[in-house]
Amino acid sequence: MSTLTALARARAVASAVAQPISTVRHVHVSDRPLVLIPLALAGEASAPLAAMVGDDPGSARLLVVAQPRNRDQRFAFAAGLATVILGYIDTFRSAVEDASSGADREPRQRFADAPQVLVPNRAGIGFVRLLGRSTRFRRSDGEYAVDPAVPVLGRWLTFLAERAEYPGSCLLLAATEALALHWASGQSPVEDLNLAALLGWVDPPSGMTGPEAAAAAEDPLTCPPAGPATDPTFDNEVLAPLIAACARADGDAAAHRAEASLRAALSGQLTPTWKLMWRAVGLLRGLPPGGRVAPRWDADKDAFTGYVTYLGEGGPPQPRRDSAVAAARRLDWLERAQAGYAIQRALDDPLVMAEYRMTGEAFAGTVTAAEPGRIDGTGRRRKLRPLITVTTEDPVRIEAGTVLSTPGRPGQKALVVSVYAGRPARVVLELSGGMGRALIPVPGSVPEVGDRLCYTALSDSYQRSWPFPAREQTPWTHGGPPPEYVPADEDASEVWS
Amino acid sequence: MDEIERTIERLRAEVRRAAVSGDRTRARAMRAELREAERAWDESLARLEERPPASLGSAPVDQPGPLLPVREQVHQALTLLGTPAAQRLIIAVHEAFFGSPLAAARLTSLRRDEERSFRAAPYSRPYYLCTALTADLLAPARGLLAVSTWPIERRVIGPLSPRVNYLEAAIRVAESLLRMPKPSQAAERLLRRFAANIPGAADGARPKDPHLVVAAAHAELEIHSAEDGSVRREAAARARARLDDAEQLFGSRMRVIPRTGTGA
Amino acid sequence: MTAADVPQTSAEAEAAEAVAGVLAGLAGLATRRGPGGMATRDGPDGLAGLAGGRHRGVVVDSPPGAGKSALVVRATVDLAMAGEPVMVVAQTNGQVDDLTDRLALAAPRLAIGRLSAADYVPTPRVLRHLTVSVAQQAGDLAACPVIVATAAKWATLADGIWPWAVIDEAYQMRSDMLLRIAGRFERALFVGDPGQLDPFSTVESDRWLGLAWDPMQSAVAALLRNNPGIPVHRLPVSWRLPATAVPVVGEAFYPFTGFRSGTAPQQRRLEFATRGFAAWSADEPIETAAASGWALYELPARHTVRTDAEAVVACAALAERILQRGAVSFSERAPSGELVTADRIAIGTAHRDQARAVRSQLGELSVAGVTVDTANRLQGREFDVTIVLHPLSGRVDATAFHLEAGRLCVLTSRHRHACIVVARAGIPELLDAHPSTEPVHLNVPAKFPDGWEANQAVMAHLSRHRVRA
Amino acid sequence: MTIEARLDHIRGAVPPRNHNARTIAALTSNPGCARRAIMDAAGVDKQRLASCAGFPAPFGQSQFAITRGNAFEAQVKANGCAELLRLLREGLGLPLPEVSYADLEEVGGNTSRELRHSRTRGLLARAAASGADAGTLFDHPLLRLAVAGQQVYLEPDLIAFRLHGQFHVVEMKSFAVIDGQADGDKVAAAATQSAVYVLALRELLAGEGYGPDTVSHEAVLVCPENFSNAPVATLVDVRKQLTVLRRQLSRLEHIDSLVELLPPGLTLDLKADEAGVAGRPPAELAGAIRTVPARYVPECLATCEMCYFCREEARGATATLGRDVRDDLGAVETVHAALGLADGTLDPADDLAEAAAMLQVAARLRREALGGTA
Repeated sequence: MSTLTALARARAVASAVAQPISTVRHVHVSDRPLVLIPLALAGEASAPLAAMVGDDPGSARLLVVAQPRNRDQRFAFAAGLATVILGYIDTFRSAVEDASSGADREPRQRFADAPQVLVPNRAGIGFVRLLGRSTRFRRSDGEYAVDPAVPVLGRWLTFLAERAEYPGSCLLLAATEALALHWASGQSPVEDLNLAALLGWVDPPSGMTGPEAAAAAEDPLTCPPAGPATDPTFDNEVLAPLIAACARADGDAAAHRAEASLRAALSGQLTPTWKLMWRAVGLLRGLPPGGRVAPRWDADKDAFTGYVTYLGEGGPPQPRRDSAVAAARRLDWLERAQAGYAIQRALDDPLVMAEYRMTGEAFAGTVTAAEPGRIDGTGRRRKLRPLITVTTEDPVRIEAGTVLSTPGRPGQKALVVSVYAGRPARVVLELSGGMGRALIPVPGSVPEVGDRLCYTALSDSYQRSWPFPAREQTPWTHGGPPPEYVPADEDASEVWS
Repeated sequence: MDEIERTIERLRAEVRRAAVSGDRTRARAMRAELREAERAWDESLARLEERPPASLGSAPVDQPGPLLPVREQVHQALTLLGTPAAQRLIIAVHEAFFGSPLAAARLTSLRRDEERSFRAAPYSRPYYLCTALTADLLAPARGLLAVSTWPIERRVIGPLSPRVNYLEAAIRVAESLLRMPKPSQAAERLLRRFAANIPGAADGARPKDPHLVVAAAHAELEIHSAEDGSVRREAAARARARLDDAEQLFGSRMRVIPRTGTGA
Repeated sequence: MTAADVPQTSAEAEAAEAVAGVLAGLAGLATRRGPGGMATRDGPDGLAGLAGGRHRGVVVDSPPGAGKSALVVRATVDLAMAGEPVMVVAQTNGQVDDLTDRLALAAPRLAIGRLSAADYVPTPRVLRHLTVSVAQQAGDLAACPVIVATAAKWATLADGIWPWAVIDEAYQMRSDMLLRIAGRFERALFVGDPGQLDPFSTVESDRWLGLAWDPMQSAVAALLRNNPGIPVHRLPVSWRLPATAVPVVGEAFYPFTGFRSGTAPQQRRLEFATRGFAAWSADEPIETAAASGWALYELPARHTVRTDAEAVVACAALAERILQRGAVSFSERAPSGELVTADRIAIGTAHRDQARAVRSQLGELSVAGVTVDTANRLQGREFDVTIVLHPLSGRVDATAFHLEAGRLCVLTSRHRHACIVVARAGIPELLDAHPSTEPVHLNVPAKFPDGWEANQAVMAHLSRHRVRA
Repeated sequence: MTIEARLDHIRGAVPPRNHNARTIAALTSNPGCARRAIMDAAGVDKQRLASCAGFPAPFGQSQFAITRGNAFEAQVKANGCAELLRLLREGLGLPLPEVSYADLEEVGGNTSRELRHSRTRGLLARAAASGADAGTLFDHPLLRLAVAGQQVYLEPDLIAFRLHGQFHVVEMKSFAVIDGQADGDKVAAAATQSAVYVLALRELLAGEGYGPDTVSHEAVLVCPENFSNAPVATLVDVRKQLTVLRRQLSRLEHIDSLVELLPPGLTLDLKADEAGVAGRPPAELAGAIRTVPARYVPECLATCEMCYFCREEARGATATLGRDVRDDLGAVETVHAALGLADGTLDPADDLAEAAAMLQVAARLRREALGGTA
């Protein structure tokens, strides 16, 4: 949260409609995302009750568990979900593209595109994670055999859920979070967790204000929750009788009738959210993508390609918990990704950069003086070191000696020579790089008086990561090397009830 | 049809509103209407399919009706266990060793029926299904059924008795399993559940050997039986002295300040 | 702290004994190196806290100013003298340079290596020692029995094994950092202050909670959870904190262990060369602080932005006034008193922008040389007088950040003589209204002291030294 | 008029709502809210009140969750707590003989609370007195706790368990522990509830002359493991929760200071008829409620039955946007003021000057980036 976003929320309240907090889109939106809306049975760790899933707004697939406490029916559900999701994933495993980046690196290929799964909210991601956990260790043989597709589904769901922790990854997204990244509503972040309410603010139905739409969205009767949790009164007054009816249905016809009305009721709970999901997709598509969205999606494609290969080589399922080394390594990845993602968004989006200008870590202003031809003769050989003075209204909190750069001129460094902090503030910068080899700068390579520029210490230049010990070299301080994973009977037999 | 469908939708909504606003009376009324509408819906559908409507509450077809009256079944199970037991266990035992499952619904009223019939005509039946008695107050022990022909000692529940009964039951189950030519899955599962909670009875996740369970249970029994026995004998004596026949079977409902309490 | 070398008072004796105990423990471990240099056999019973046996490390908890650095230096020198090459690990370049300096002074003939990153510029206090050589490759320092570097630098080494590591500020090091350097040593001495700020991460993730090797916890926490037998010693005496501060800081931040003051109540005094005027509002608080060791300078209640101008001005004005009045500190070091100069005064804040605001305010008063920084950066530092902008001052409600016990502990335990806390009125009410909604995680040891409780305790004490603006 | 009498009058002509560990634990969720403190002290049925005032709370429990919870508890306690005993043996090293079991749910078929409580008291006192390590399980002990000066009974869903001279609280919850982790908020709630029981147990035993250490600050939390019904036990340290609870309970002791601020004769009575249908006009009721100051924050939406009412009342306050937002708006109280300051249409009182400066920079930066709009 920041003052800019807070102000946007205040404006949203006043103008009764959500306010933009970005000028570009920061998430990748696939041409063919898979929308997944799971419902879980109240009171259980991850007992699927139903799911609406599909990559075509026109045709939703509804999966229902008539007896959520029945183990076989749960795995039947998992198998059903597997056919949809694995089928979807498979469609991305044909087309490849060249991914050999950098002159030195040997040519490399990756899949030309990757799957993108959209769930309504963070809890939906949690459900994906748990369903993955409860299925990935299953076996298709032995006493507790399940459909061979089930453990594969489990691994993919786990892969997606783990990827969703990775800042900037878009393989698995929560609609509410994707929206909240671009719009500030006039309600609290807690209330933004409700997809319908948030969409109500962002894009109120005609004839309604944002707050009106949000209020309507809070009535579980007119607007059922987006899951995985269901509304208690629906459970008690509608679901329970229908499930009971299925249980005592006498004969195929009755069973069929009972299940039909159960499906009807659940479909009634899911369809509104299904529509909202695709509306959200439309809204996001409407935003122009930021320049660094595509490169980030490439990283997702790499991850996808990597996991396909891993599965192909028969790698074991993801462990229950990270080992000491795996944990440290993952934390390192996450922290780098976090930093990189924050900076990339700032460089892509002046409104995000404004957050840094607000805190004084960046400033934007006009060049009021320039010595493009200045030569630094102090060193052994003379160097071209132009000086420019930038005048800005921003609260500059950068000390002299800091090295800055500006989004438009990646190759050029700017050393802060002096700062006259005041309103306006004046910052004198010494430029180096990006001006050609000669002692005279290439035309246009030095900002001219009147140019408007934004300078910041942020840079997404790559910092190298230092080695971690190998798993089998886990030091004594961290419990020594962990045992290798061997699939145990319990993994496969673990009761799911 | 659509008419009914709309009614159902409307009623569902109203019931839920009533439930949220905590207006129980209204909710109850609406709920009744709703169920009625749903039944109507079901029947009309059935009529469309020219099939008899699902008779509500009827047992699923795949389960054959009980061959014996329920009290006989319970008696069977209790006799096998040889200790007072709760519904869940009785049902599990019956399913494991006598095939047919027991309808829990029928069990709930059982104890009351038995007491009524005993008070009406004492000892006119070979046995009655009665309660276990709490050792301190000789009151009916919650949820435990026993057999009238057992000595009171066996029906008394002292502080250690639940555990002792559990261990004895485990032994009996294991032994009956050994006697079976081909134990049922259910029986195996039942033994497994017992073994899991008796130290040393389960080697690994699934015990294969009933003998192990018997041995382990006996080992733990050793520790408790003496103390438990004396409590039971003392209580039984008190029961014989203080309680009339009916009370001896179905427990005293005297409103006593507990002998063991310090009082309010 | 060198006072601990020649025991005089009972406190000194006690402290010296504790240090001796640790060193004995190390010696015990050192002498029990088996073939291959692995210390794995059980220790003889006599050794302090080593009854557990089979452990390869010792932890020493040190309350503020209890001679942690002195211990690090002595342990390092002792081990090196006993012929055991030592890798010394600190967390920041500043800390590394300080240690290098102190080591070189303590053992003038000991060759010390200062291992550094490429962009490191050696500081004067490192350069002045001929026995110290600076290099970027460990290989270039092979001749040095003692090599000092930041943990981050040590983590870049892929090989080499030192029989001993001495790890300073171990509670500020993160578990994942320890994981990366632990391959470089066989046994280690971990020294740190458990009461200070925990290491933090820029990412929020629950996925490792409950694991003994959670990479986000402190190195010591990970070490102890994975090696429960490891002995933990405590330094019992604070030489920095005056007798007036020890009970407060001890009760609030070290509730289970506590510690005592190395100086008697009257040994530390603060007097002013010039008299104040009742009119001048900054005089009362500094006089209260001089007399009792504490003052709460309370501004009228108000909800403010983080950089509350009045509070900022007050902090700067107090520092200025202390200098104007020519404060003189009397202590065991200077029984006849010494002038409290600007470099002996610090102003501590919770946020960087607050520190910036105070700095520029001092600039306008043209007061130079006073240290102004956030709690994170004041860790391990020592001053005569500190002025603290209370983290909760002017806030509508508290957050985990502002409540963190370590933050307040650092801010209120840097001083040798007096601490003046500047705050808006209403903090106790704010604390009472604070909802306790923090999640609880299974198998994660509850963190003590609890920030909410610690804040209550400190405010309760400060209210006895309140001066209203 | 005594404080009790005033609270009774505020509540109106209905018996006070029973407290239980959950409601007492809830006292810590927004202790700054006088409205909630008073209603809880008076035992007002907030759910009913809110809906009669036209703002029914979004709460309710699914029968599936309830069934699951009961089934799990029943299973763990079946056959003299056979499964629980195994967990205690494995987890706490309970030795073999320590297995006696006392059911306190009823006394000789009698379920009167006084009787159950005195019996609980008796048995626990006896256990505490017996030097022998009587490792007994006490099922459903009925405890009491002083809340706002009144002794309230705690409908217990726990087992007290004594080992090595110390009582432990055993709490059964049906949320899952998966690979050693569980929902942090649910565990927190469970921990606070356990703390309530620890407090009540300590109070009871103090009455018998035993010190607080007689009851351990480590509660035993029993939950289903992973996706099965198999229970797993975890020790939870509830010291923090204990301090918080003690403090909030002691503040409720001084509820009178809050009550005195209310208009005399204030009542939240619903004027319900025999059928329980409220007869009091919602508007009038709402008016009465508003005379009790509230402190709404969005977190209330998850914890308090009055939340929708208070949220509506707080419209336009920056607090409704969340703590962080209000913070980032420089603690300015209303949205109107924040925007006024940002746009310079409202000239700031000196205590808002800094907030205004900050907001104006923010407004300018947004204008620059978005071009005129916003």
